[in-house]
Order: sequence, then structure tokens, then C-alpha cells
Amino acid sequence: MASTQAERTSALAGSYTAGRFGMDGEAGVVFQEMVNLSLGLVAAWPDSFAAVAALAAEAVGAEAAPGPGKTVAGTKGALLRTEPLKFWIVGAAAPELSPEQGASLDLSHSRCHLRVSGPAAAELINRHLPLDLGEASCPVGTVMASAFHHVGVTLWRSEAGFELFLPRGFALSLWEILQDSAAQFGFEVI
Amino acid sequence: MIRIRCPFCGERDHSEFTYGGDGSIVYPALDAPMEDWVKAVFERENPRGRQLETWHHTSGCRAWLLVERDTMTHEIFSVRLAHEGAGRVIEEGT
Amino acid sequence: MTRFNAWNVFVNGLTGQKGWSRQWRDPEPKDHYDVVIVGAGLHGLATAYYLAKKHGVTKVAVLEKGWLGGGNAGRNTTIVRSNYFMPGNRAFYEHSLELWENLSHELNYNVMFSQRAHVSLLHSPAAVDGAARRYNTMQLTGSDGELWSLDELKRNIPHLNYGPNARFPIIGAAVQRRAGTARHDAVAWGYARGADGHGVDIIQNCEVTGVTREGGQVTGLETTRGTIRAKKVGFAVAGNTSRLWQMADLGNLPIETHKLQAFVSEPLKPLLDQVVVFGVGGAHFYISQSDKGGMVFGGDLDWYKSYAQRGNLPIVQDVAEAATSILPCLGRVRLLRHWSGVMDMSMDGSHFICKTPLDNLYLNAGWNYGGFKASPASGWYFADLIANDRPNPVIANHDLKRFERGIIIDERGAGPDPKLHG
Amino acid sequence: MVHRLASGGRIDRAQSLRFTWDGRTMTGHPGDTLASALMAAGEEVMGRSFKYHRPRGIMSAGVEESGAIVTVGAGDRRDPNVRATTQELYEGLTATGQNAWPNVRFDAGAVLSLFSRFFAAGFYYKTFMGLPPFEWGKGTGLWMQYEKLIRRSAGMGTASRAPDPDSYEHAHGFCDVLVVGSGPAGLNAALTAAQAGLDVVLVEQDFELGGDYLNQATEAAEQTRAELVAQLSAAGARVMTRTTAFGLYDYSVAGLLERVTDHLPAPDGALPRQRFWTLRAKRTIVATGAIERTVAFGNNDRPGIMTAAAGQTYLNRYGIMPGDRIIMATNNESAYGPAADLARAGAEVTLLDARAEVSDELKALAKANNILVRPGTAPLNALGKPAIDGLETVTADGTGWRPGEVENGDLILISGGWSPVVHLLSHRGLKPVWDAANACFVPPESDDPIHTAGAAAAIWRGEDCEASGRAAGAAAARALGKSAPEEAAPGPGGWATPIRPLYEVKLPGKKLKSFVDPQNDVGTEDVRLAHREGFVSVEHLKRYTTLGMASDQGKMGNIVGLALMAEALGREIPEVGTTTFRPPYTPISIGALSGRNVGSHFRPLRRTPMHDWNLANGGVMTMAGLWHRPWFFPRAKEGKTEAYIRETTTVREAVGLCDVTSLGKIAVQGPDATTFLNRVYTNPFAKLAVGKARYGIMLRDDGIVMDDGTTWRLSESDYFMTTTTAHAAKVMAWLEELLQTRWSDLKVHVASVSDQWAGAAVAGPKSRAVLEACLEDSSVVSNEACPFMAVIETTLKGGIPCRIARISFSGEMAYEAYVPSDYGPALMDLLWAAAKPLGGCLYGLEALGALRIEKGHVTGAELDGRVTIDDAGLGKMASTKKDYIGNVLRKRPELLRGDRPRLVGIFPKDRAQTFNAGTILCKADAVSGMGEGWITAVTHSPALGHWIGLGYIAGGHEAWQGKTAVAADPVRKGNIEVEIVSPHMYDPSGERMHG
Repeated sequence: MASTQAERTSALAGSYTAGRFGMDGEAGVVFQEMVNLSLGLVAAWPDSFAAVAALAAEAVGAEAAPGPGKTVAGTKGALLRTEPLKFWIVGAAAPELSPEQGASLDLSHSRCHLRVSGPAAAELINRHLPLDLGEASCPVGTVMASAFHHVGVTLWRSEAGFELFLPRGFALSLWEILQDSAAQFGFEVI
Repeated sequence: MIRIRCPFCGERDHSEFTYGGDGSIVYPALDAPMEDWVKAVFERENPRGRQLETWHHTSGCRAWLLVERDTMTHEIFSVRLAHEGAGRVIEEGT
Repeated sequence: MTRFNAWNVFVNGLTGQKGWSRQWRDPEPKDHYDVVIVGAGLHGLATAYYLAKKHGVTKVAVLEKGWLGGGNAGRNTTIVRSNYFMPGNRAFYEHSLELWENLSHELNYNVMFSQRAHVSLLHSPAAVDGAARRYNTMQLTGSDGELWSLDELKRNIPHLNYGPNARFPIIGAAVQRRAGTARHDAVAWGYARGADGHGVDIIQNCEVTGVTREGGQVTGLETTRGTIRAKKVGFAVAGNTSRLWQMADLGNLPIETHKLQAFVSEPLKPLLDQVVVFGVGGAHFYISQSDKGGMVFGGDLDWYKSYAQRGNLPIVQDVAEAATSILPCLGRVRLLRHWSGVMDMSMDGSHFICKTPLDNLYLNAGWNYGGFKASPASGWYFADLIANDRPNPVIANHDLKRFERGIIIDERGAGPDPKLHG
Repeated sequence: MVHRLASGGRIDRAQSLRFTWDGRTMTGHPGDTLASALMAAGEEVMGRSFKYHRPRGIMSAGVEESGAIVTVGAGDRRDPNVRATTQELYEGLTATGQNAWPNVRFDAGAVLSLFSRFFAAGFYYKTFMGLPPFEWGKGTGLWMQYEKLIRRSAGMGTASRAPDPDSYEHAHGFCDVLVVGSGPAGLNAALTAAQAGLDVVLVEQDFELGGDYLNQATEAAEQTRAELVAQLSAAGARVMTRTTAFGLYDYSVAGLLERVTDHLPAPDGALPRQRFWTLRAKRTIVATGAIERTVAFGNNDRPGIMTAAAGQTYLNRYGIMPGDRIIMATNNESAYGPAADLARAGAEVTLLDARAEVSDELKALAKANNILVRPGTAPLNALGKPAIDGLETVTADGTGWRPGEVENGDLILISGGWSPVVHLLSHRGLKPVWDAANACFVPPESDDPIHTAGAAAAIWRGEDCEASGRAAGAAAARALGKSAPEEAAPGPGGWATPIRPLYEVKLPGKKLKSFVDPQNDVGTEDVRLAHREGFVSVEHLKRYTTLGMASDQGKMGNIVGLALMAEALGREIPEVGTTTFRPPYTPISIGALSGRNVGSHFRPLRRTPMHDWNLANGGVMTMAGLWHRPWFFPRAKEGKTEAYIRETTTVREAVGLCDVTSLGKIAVQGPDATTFLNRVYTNPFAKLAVGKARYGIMLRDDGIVMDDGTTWRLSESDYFMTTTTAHAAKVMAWLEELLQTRWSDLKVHVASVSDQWAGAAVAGPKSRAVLEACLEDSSVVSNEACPFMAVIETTLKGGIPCRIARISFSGEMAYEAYVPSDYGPALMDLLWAAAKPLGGCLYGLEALGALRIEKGHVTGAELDGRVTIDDAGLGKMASTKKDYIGNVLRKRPELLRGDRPRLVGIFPKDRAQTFNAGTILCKADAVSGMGEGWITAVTHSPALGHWIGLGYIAGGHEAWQGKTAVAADPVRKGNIEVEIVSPHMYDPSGERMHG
């Protein structure tokens, strides 16, 4: 897609302005839309899993592929183990696979990537997602898929905060609810 | 709230899943006789107590699970991936 | 038995209520009956009543493992309507509604059937057309059914959510005026008192533990109160049908047991005068107000198979969301109780009133959501089947063979997935 | 005379809070409840009873309150049925009495109590059926007249009909241990567990922590409380006050209601009013205390009669002297403490003890506080109206009673024993067991991860409660693998002299109005009547008399009712049984349960990438499931009809563009993808060439049509499947189910790419020209390069990757073009720039419908989950050369009958007439009954110049050659005559789309 000159229009385009909202005091939550997402799906067959995992790790410039619900950050991108036989590749191109190895897909436009950080980020996310975000069960590097108001979403806890991947079609609607519930913490949009 | 220990995702609320149905049904071959299909599609043992059933982790890892659950107490005795191959990959811890 | 009427209420008021006797006896089970009905719920009691009253079969026992009317009879949301349109269902539920209309007089027991209108909200032109097909069929088959414009709806129920923030704007409604609600316990008690008055033995705390067979015949029932022999046996134990069926060694049924929750709010002065039904965006919600003032409402099944008579939070949430979305004033109304009942969900959402592989065993089951409103007709047709040993044409297709025959009586078009037939 | 003491209590006398009661302004202090403030202000009557409109005052100091039930707030923030005893006072609070006119003090409705003798339990089942006195008549007409009156007099408070202006929210929590209740047991349990290193959540429904500590007069009690609270926060426990654990569900998941702003005069708008928590705790400690019972005696519902513990609470916590001459009646030891406190505070206290024997310890305590104790004495009938001025008593006479003296006094405090709060255990289906020694139900043994501590386990002494709390905390810790100090847990009881069970006091021949459930006006005679009428099972009793069905769910009265039934049956209480408590423990707002998922967010809205673009270009939206899709694009003053007719015509004559993004899109990949599709679709896919698309139909297992759509072959092992908008999610889950549960040997992966691709239909004779103008290489869409049903992957100007198939829903030459979603608007810009000059248009769902109806193409309206592939006229797509899902059961005998309704086209006989979908098709001579068929969709057909419809009719159009049918639409515009024709009403040979 490098050759493309056309502008990408994100799901949240024009739906927000940067600034400080909600309760006064220190902003409990910081939102940042991460535009121009690059997201690839890599799927293996049970018997080719190990090989494909290695290729995927290589594609992001990492030593090895992560186990269930884990991620690794490589030199080129991040590798998320999202399904029993599938990985997400964020920020790097998915490897080409032969049908006997598995299959890959570009999903760069299928999700809206929203970064949620700040002292109250976890509390805010728990207003909506039924996930245990405690250190023990959700350390940095964890990736979990769950339901956000009946919609399947993916949550990745990165060094930078909570990376929320919202299905594109629902993204704006979920973004509106997030802001409603973030108001009580005071929030900033950057 | 039933808490289902998904082999891939860990313990989650049942609201993330979709109940499938009787997991003990063995669906006949596509060219099997009509009686077999009638039995498989329309007849249920419907036990009160322990039953094998399918759940789909719709909002999670999209895996179809085979769950042993008590239909009276809702206690869950075992959960495994319906797809043996994928199950093996998880068990091998990769 | 003392008649129920204003005069006797007055007299007993003056005489310290001493004139009232038991509404039904507590008999010891005899060792033999002409007909034994298993299950003293609405359907079993109504069946016994019509067997005795209409067919003169009075050597009848109704066996109940707990207390009569203790199953779904006392756990439902009390809605009575006949807006079914599939062949068979249409005539059956219409007949039931006709029986409802005179039931208090028939039983000399005020079942408080309130024909306050059943209003199904419509949100899209496609939904209007879908409702039109159903309500046209109702009118063409001699029932009442109409479509309300948005204005007419607003005039009748001003406090629904017509606002700009409605996720699914309302554009009209499909209405059955003769539909409404009834006092569910009173129906069970009324049928019990009526059946008992005709000599039927209602035997409570009597659980069936075994079904004894000789070849293609049922000879009797093993119960916690001894063996009871019978010429004919009828099962009417919605929720537990499969278990009884398997006691008779009959294998599997096209039924799954699921649980449905019901909810009631604190008592309030009149807030809603109709039954309102809301179903869009995957939501399903129905609400009315009891004469005592509680808002009585419900929604979908809990979605997974269960015999447990207790509900879970996700559906509590779903139902509350629908409630406040459609009647925004309910936000401050408080939920008083929620509970759950187990029901036979069948493979096509329709019921069974039919003969069985055993000559003298009859089945009444698979009521899905229809059980309460169906009870008078259910008893009427089941009694008719047992007394005459042949199905009335109206229920001819409501048998166990319909699936292999390919008869479709699927009001929702949901297919052979019991949980989808709510 | 009731009055506020100059000192003492936990209220802040330095500050005053103004509030209004029935329009009169009064003041209280921070720390007051509405009830304590009203009591301090000398108010006695605060409510009117449900049935008889008897005056009711404060009966308790907590959630069990059945008397002081009021309406708080006004306008769209009016809250009916609020228990004044739990409503925290705040500046500006407005409260009013309810179920009374003109007000609770002088209530016209009170006249009803004169007729109470006629309103016995269940009287309404016995009349109101027809014309009195003998209920003449039939039908429901008369009943519904009576019902109007009954409904008006029933109910308690009046709810607002205006939308609730407040917001609410959900929250999810996880912890090791949930402790419910912060009394002596709860605080100690939480502290022990937290100090063992567990993550503890402690919830307290009150606005202060401490439970029974708060009711004590001693400094020591307050010190202990303060220390425990301090240590608790030091140990890192999460403490939530104003939070009720209202229910315990499967896996001991708890529902909590946190009242965030109900105590604030002017809360910040960013805060939700209440928060509904779903808390998943590994173990739960129930330290919910016990509730003091009343005793049934004459006029026991009068204002001026409350529980003994309540008397102590109003004195010690709220600094109120509740009466000067206090008559206390008890059957157990717990009343002596309150009696002593009240006496010390200056009240003259007479203590009637139903027990013949009283321990020396208590005798001494009484003597020291010159409390007159009358052993073997019980209350019979309260005197005085409206205010209490005395009490007729009875004295023990063997096992019975004989008339005693009249005690004078202005306040009656009752202790009939204590009922442990076992509700949460009951929610889990655990049946409490009867403890005869303590005359109460106690928690059962169970394997659930639940512990009970303190009075909830019938442990009466404060220090024992503390110990049992520590023991429960330690047990929970050990169960979770932590080490904790061993401490023996005290058992139930703790009274030196046992309780004398006392539920009702009566004398032969003495008529009394004794209440069991004051809120529902259920009296002792009602229970006995229910027994006489055969309602002997507890559940029957409840339902027939409404005992325990009021908003307190029988917290004070249920046991008394049970006891009376037991007496009537000559059985023991446990033989009569207990009633199951249903959640919630206390009523909770429906708003909290809904959280933010209301109004416009009731369901999430699904938008296509072109949503804003469509709006900007004049699109009017309509709903399609959770989607918003363009309905039509009106020009100038066009309405819907004019607009869609113009759009349809334009598509047929020039070209139109339509956003079709909402179609489901699924990537089907893998070496076995072809085999898989061949089993899933009825028609063959084995020989579909790469670069070709094919229309396919899927059946359910039962042989009924599930869905249809086109599937594009992108490579040997890579397919792009489209589904209907309605069934996208269902089909996706279905394919996953097949691959994972039935055919796990197939190497196929499916992935939803619905959100990845934005799609537009380009339809009409000039569609190719439009695409040519948008493509970097226009030759790729030439008829040769891209014939009918061809698929190409190419790039649009600007380098936008694009996937195009030449497929047609409209019957014209047409294409579907898909680009990655973020380029959706760019796609529309390109297409529109090319289409506009060619006289093209944008079209929406309505025109899409018109076009497909003219062609006889089916959609959800026709495929309603009940039709077979033959019914839909697509039988030729059912392959006979292969096996596929549904192929066996679709051949069930009834489904093969020739007279089944078949898809047909419908013309009005008089072409000038219009008709509706949802109309029933009948034989001309039999316009009644179930009919012969029905109409699924109608439109005005610009091509044919009149209205047309699609539908089903028995035997299909062949069977109706030359016959007239009647389209009956009684619910709308009546009947018209119609002709039944082939469903392919426009360009049946399909030349135009191949063109």
C-alpha cells in the first residue's frame, strides 16, 4: 500500500477535537487515536503452527512468537497471539505463506486503534470490559479479546497503556460511550 | 454469571460466549439416511445434570469449545477446544 | 362448596370469614384411576377440569411433586394474547383466548383477565409489513388485530420513548385489543377448585419416580406416595418432560429445557395501562403493570440450557436496558424481585399435544413462551385427546412426527435451535 | 415527648440541613437519615398502609422498614417508595407522604379500614366478576370496570412519567475476598483476610462503616470501630460504603449497587447517580447481621411502635430520645442493652419479658438502671390514637396467657427475636436450616466458596461476632493458600437464658387487629383464613395473602407468618418450610442495571465508512439491523417515493451508485477451501475458476434456506464470500462451527473482513464507463477482460487497491467495487465524480429494493427461515451431483409437496392500484381464513409503469394462470384483485446484465 497517495479516512475522523474534558483536576484518562494502523492476520494449520509462528516472529523482528494471550514487541513491529491458530501483526507486513503453511490477510482497515492511558485508564476500561486488569492477570504484554457493549474488541496492554482495537463500523459509537464514562475521571484527547 | 475457563483465553464471563447446543451429537455424513439426520437435528437427550455442550467464544478467541457442565448447578467440569488440532497446539504450550 | 360472589363475601365479612371451606381437598392417592395426569400446573389442572366437566371422566388424579401451580404457573409474566399466525397455532391460540374471556365465570373464580390490549412496537417499514401479515391473518380468521399509527400510539401511551435519542425510533404498533394479562396464581387455583369440585383428586407432594410399562402400555406410576395404576396417563410437566419421557424408556424428545427470567418492580400507582412489547436490534422485552401496581416484565431466555430456577446477570442487564430505552421513566423505578422458570423449548417453537409410542400415554409439552396464555386451550384439547383417543384437527400437526414429515410451525423462522424460539 | 438530645450521637449539630416534608420546611443534621430527622422534628405518621390506609410511623432503623416509606425528590427526579430509615439526609431534600389524600396525617382513604372486615385475604378472587351480589353476566367487561378502581387504590408511590434525567453506569470488579457488611464480624473478617495478603473488597450499605458498633453508647465501641477501619485501609482493603450487595449469582459472582450521588444536594453532572458492579470474588464472607423481628399483637402497626434495636439506634446514633415512658416487650436478652441505654439517657423504662426466668446478670443491669422488669409478661394490644398511650398486657399462664395489667407509656419497643440475614445464601439456592434453640433460620453447611460470620450466623454477642469474623477471614485466607491465625469460631447463640419463641399474642374471644406484614396489611386472621381455605404450603400462603411480597420482602414478618401457619397445622416451623429469598436483597433502580446502554446507546450504532459521505450528499438513512444505511437521496422537494422512482429509473437508463458496505464479507482460505464451499453451498463450487464469482445458497441442517450471496475466487485457495447484511454474523459463526466441530480435518481458515472492505455497487448501462474513469488502467473492465461474473483485483486512481466483481442485483450491467475501508470516502468521490456527468445518481435501499423486486431477486423478506430452495424458485441451484448441508432434510415429504407456496410476481388487476407487503393472498371466492399465500415486498416499477409485488402462493404462478386472486389487507387499506405472474417481471432473459 506504500504506492497509495490517497488519504486514509479513519472511523473517528472529524468526530473529536483534542483537548481537556470532564471533571477538573488531573486528567485521569488520556485518549489517543493511532491512525494509519497496519494490521496483518497470520493463520497456521496445526501441523504448520511452529513453522508459521517462527516466520511471524521473524516478520516483526522478534526472537520467538508469543504464547496464548501474549505479545512480543520486535524491532519491526509487534506480534499478538489472538487465537489458537492465529496471530496479529501490528506495524509490520505479514509474511507470505504458501497454502500448505497457512494463510495471511491484511486487516489494517478493519479496526480503529485507540490508545487509553492515564492513572484511571484501567478503571475506565473496567466500566465496560469484564476483564481482570490486575497486574497478576494482565501484565504489560497481555492481549485479550472481550465484549464491549456486545461488540467484540481486542485489548493489548503495552508499555504505553491500553491499546484498544475497535471494529471499524462500531468504533465511533463505542468512542462516544467511552467519553461519556471518562468524564468522571477528567480526560484528555491528544 | 457462569465463568468459563477458555483453554486459550482463561476464565471469562459466559456473556462473552454463545451457547451452541448439545455437544454429544455426532452429525451424520452428508449423504446419511434421513432418519439419522432427523435424530441428530431434532432429538435431544436434554439431561438434567452433567451434559457435554458446545460454546462459541464469540467475543474472545472465536474458538468453539466442548464444555462439560451441570445443567442444574451450572458447575463446569471440563472445557476443551472442539478442534483437536488447535487443542493440541495449545496443550503443547505454543 | 361456597359459591364465590359478592353476597358471600359480604356475609363472611359479618361472620368473621368462617364460611369459607378448603378450595380443594388434600386426598390420599387411591391405587387406581381412569386417568392420571402428571403435573398440577395450569395445563394439568385445566386438563383434569375439562376431562371431568366436559367429558364426564371424573376418576382422575393430578399428581404434583411439589405444590400445585408451583412451576411456571406462578413464574410467568401473565400475558394472554392470540397473535400467532402459523397454521394450527392460529386456531389453537384463538380458541384459548375465547376460553380466557369467560374463564372467571366458568370457574367461579376471578382470574382477573384484563383485556387491556397488547401493543407490539414497530420500528421499520419491514417490521410493519411483517406485522401486517400476522395481523391480517388474525383478522381473516375472525380474531381482532390492528395497526396503530405513531399518532394513535402516542395518544394511547404518551410516555414511551419517542425522543430523538431513541436508538430504534418507533413508527407504529401492532395491537390486539382483546389481549391482556391475568392473575396467574388465580388461574391455577381456579382450575384446581373447579376440578376438585368435580371429584378430581389433586395429590400434592407426590413425585413420580418411575413409569411401569407392559409392552406398548403404561400400567402405572411409581410415586413417592406409592404405586398408582391408571387406564390412561397424561404428561403435562413442562420443563421436566424429557426426564419423565426417559423414565418411560421412550428415548429423546425434540425438546430442550431452558430458563426464562421474570421481573417485578415495587408497587406503583398506575403507570402503564397496556401490555407493551418491544423487539428490535436483537432485543426482546415485554412489560405490563399488575393490579397490585408492580411493573411485571421479562425478556429473552438466559441463552444456555438450564434446569436451574434462578437467573443470571447478563439477561437482567439486557432486560433493564430495553426497559429504560423504551420507557425512559423506568430508570428510577426499582426492581423488587427477579426469578426464573424452566421451560420446554421445542425445535420449532411450537407445542405438542399428541399421542405417543405408548397406546395409553398422552403428551402435553413443548410450550416455549406460550404456556400461560395457552393453558385453557391446552387443557381443553388435551382432555379432548385423552377422552377420545384421537387428536382434534386443530392439533393434528402438533405431534412428535412433524419434524420427520417436514411440517413447519415455526413462528419465528428460527430453525431447529430451541434457544432461539423465545 | 420525642426530642433531640443536646449531645450524643453521630450527628454533627454544628451544621444544619434544611429539608421539606409534605411541603413543610424542617431541619436535621449531617449524619441523620430522613427518618431520624423526621423523628427529631416530632413527626409520627409518615405513611399509609397499602390496603386499609392505616397510619404508619417509623418501625425500624434500617432496610427492613415497613412504615416510613415515602417519596423523595420531585418532578422527573421523583423516587417513590423510599425507606426514610435508609435515606441519608442532605440539604434541600424534599420528601412527601404517599398512598394518601390529602396527606398521610389526614387520609380520606382511612375510611376503608372501616370495611376491613370484608377485605380478607383473597377476597378479590371471590367477587368483581359480574353483577353483584351473584356475579351475573359473562366476559370481562364488568371486571375491567372494577379493575380501574382497584388499580387506582393499589400501588404505593407515584412514579414520574418523564424520562429519568440521571445517568448510571456498569462496572466490573475482581477480588480475592468479598466481605458483605462492616459490623463487628465484617470489619474483623476483612481485616484478617487483608492482613493475610489477600485482595479484599468490603461493602457496606450504610453511609458509615461499623454496623452495630454505630448503635452502641460506649466510647470503647467507637474506639474499636475506628481502629479496625484505620487498620483496614492500612492493609490495603478496598472499602465501599453506600454499596449494597444485592445478589449472589452463579459462581458466587456478586451484584453490587453503589449509590454515588443519592446523598448529594447538587452532584457534578459527570458523576453517574448509581453504579452497578459485577464483582467476581474467589470467596465471599457474608457478615450481613440479623434483623430484629416484631411480634403479632393488637395494633402492633401503630406509629410509636418499633423494634428495640431501633430505639437504641435512634438514641445512640442519632441523639434522639424516642420516648419518655417506654414500654419494651421482649422474648430474649437482646432488649436489655437498649433498655439500659434508654434508661440511662433519662427515659422511664418498663421491660416486659415473655420469659419467666431472667438471668441475674440482666436483673442486676435492670436494677442498676431502675428499669422495671415484668417477667412472664407480653404485649396484647396497643392503646391510644393517634399517639400511643399504653399497652394492654398478658401474663404467662402455663403455656398460654391470661389478661394482665395495662402499662402506660408513649413508646412501645418490641424484640421478638432475631432473623439472620441469609438472603445472599438463599440466592445461591442454599436452604437455611431452623435453629430451634435460637428460634431462627441459620445458614446451612455448603461447598460454595462462602463463609458466614457474626449475627448472620446467629451469633449474638458482640465479642463472639468479632471472633467469628476473624475466623471467617482466616478460613477464607487459608482456602486461598495464605496462612492465617487459627481461631476457634464461636457457634450460634450466646444468651444466658434462652429465647422464648413468641410470634403472636392473643386471648380467646378477644378481637385484635394484629399485623404480620404491615406493609401489605396482612393480619394474623388472614393467615388463618388461608389455612382454612387450604393454602397451607408456604408458597401458597405467600401468594394468597401477599405475606412477604411487599417491598421489604417480609424481612420482619415472614417468620411470624410461618409460625402462625405452623401453629394452624400443628407442625413445627421447619416442617412448614421457609420461603426462598429472590434477588435483589433491597430494591434497586432499573436505571443502574441499564448503565449507559440506553437511549441512543441502547445498542451500538454501526456505520459504514461512507456514512458521513452519504449524509453530506443528501442521503436519508434507515436502519438495517444495527447499521444505518442510505434509504434514498431526495433532490429538491422529493419525498421517498419520488426519490426512489427517479433513482430506479436512473439506474436502468444511466448509472447509479449505492453503498453496499454492510454486506457480510468473509475470507475463506486454505487448500480445502473449495471442498468446504462445495459442502456449504447447494450449488457446485468445485469448478469455479480463479477470477470468477458465483451466486450461492446455503441451507440450514434442516434443509431450510439460511442465506445467499456471491463468493469470489481470488486464487486457488483464497475466496471472498459475501453474505446478506442480516445474517453476516450468523453465517460467520456457522462456518466456524462447521470447521471446528464437524470438519476439523479440513485445512480452511475463515476470517470476517466485513470491516476491512468498503463497498459500492455501480449499476446501470453506463456503469462500465464510470469505472473506466476511476481506474488507473481502464482496460481491466472491458467486456472481454471483465465479463459477467468476473472478478478483478486492480487499483483506482490514487493507487487505491480495489477488488471488483461484475455482478448484478439490479439486473443491469453492474459491478461491486470494494476498497480498504479507510478509502471508502475516496472511492465514492471518484465514482461520483465520474457518474454525475453521465447523468448518474446515488441510490439507496428503497431503489435497491425496487430494482431487485422487478427482477424477482429474493432477500430476507422472502427467505424468512421457513422456505425451501424450491419454494423460493431456486430449485435449479440444488445440485444433484454432490452432497451438501441440508440436502437430506430438504427432501422431507411435506417439503416436496407441489402445492406449497412458491415465489411469484404479483400485479394489481387494475394497474392503477397500489398494494402493500404483508397482504394475504386469497382465492377470489374465499377472502377469509389462512389464505393461499402472502405478499413479501412491493414497489412501484418504473420499468413496468405500475405497482408490482413479490410473494408466495400455493402452487406457484403456473397454478394461477388466468385466475384472479384477492390481496386482502384488512389492517390497512382493504382488498384488491391481483394477477399472479412469474417472479421475473423485468428482463427475464437477463440480457441487460450480460450486455
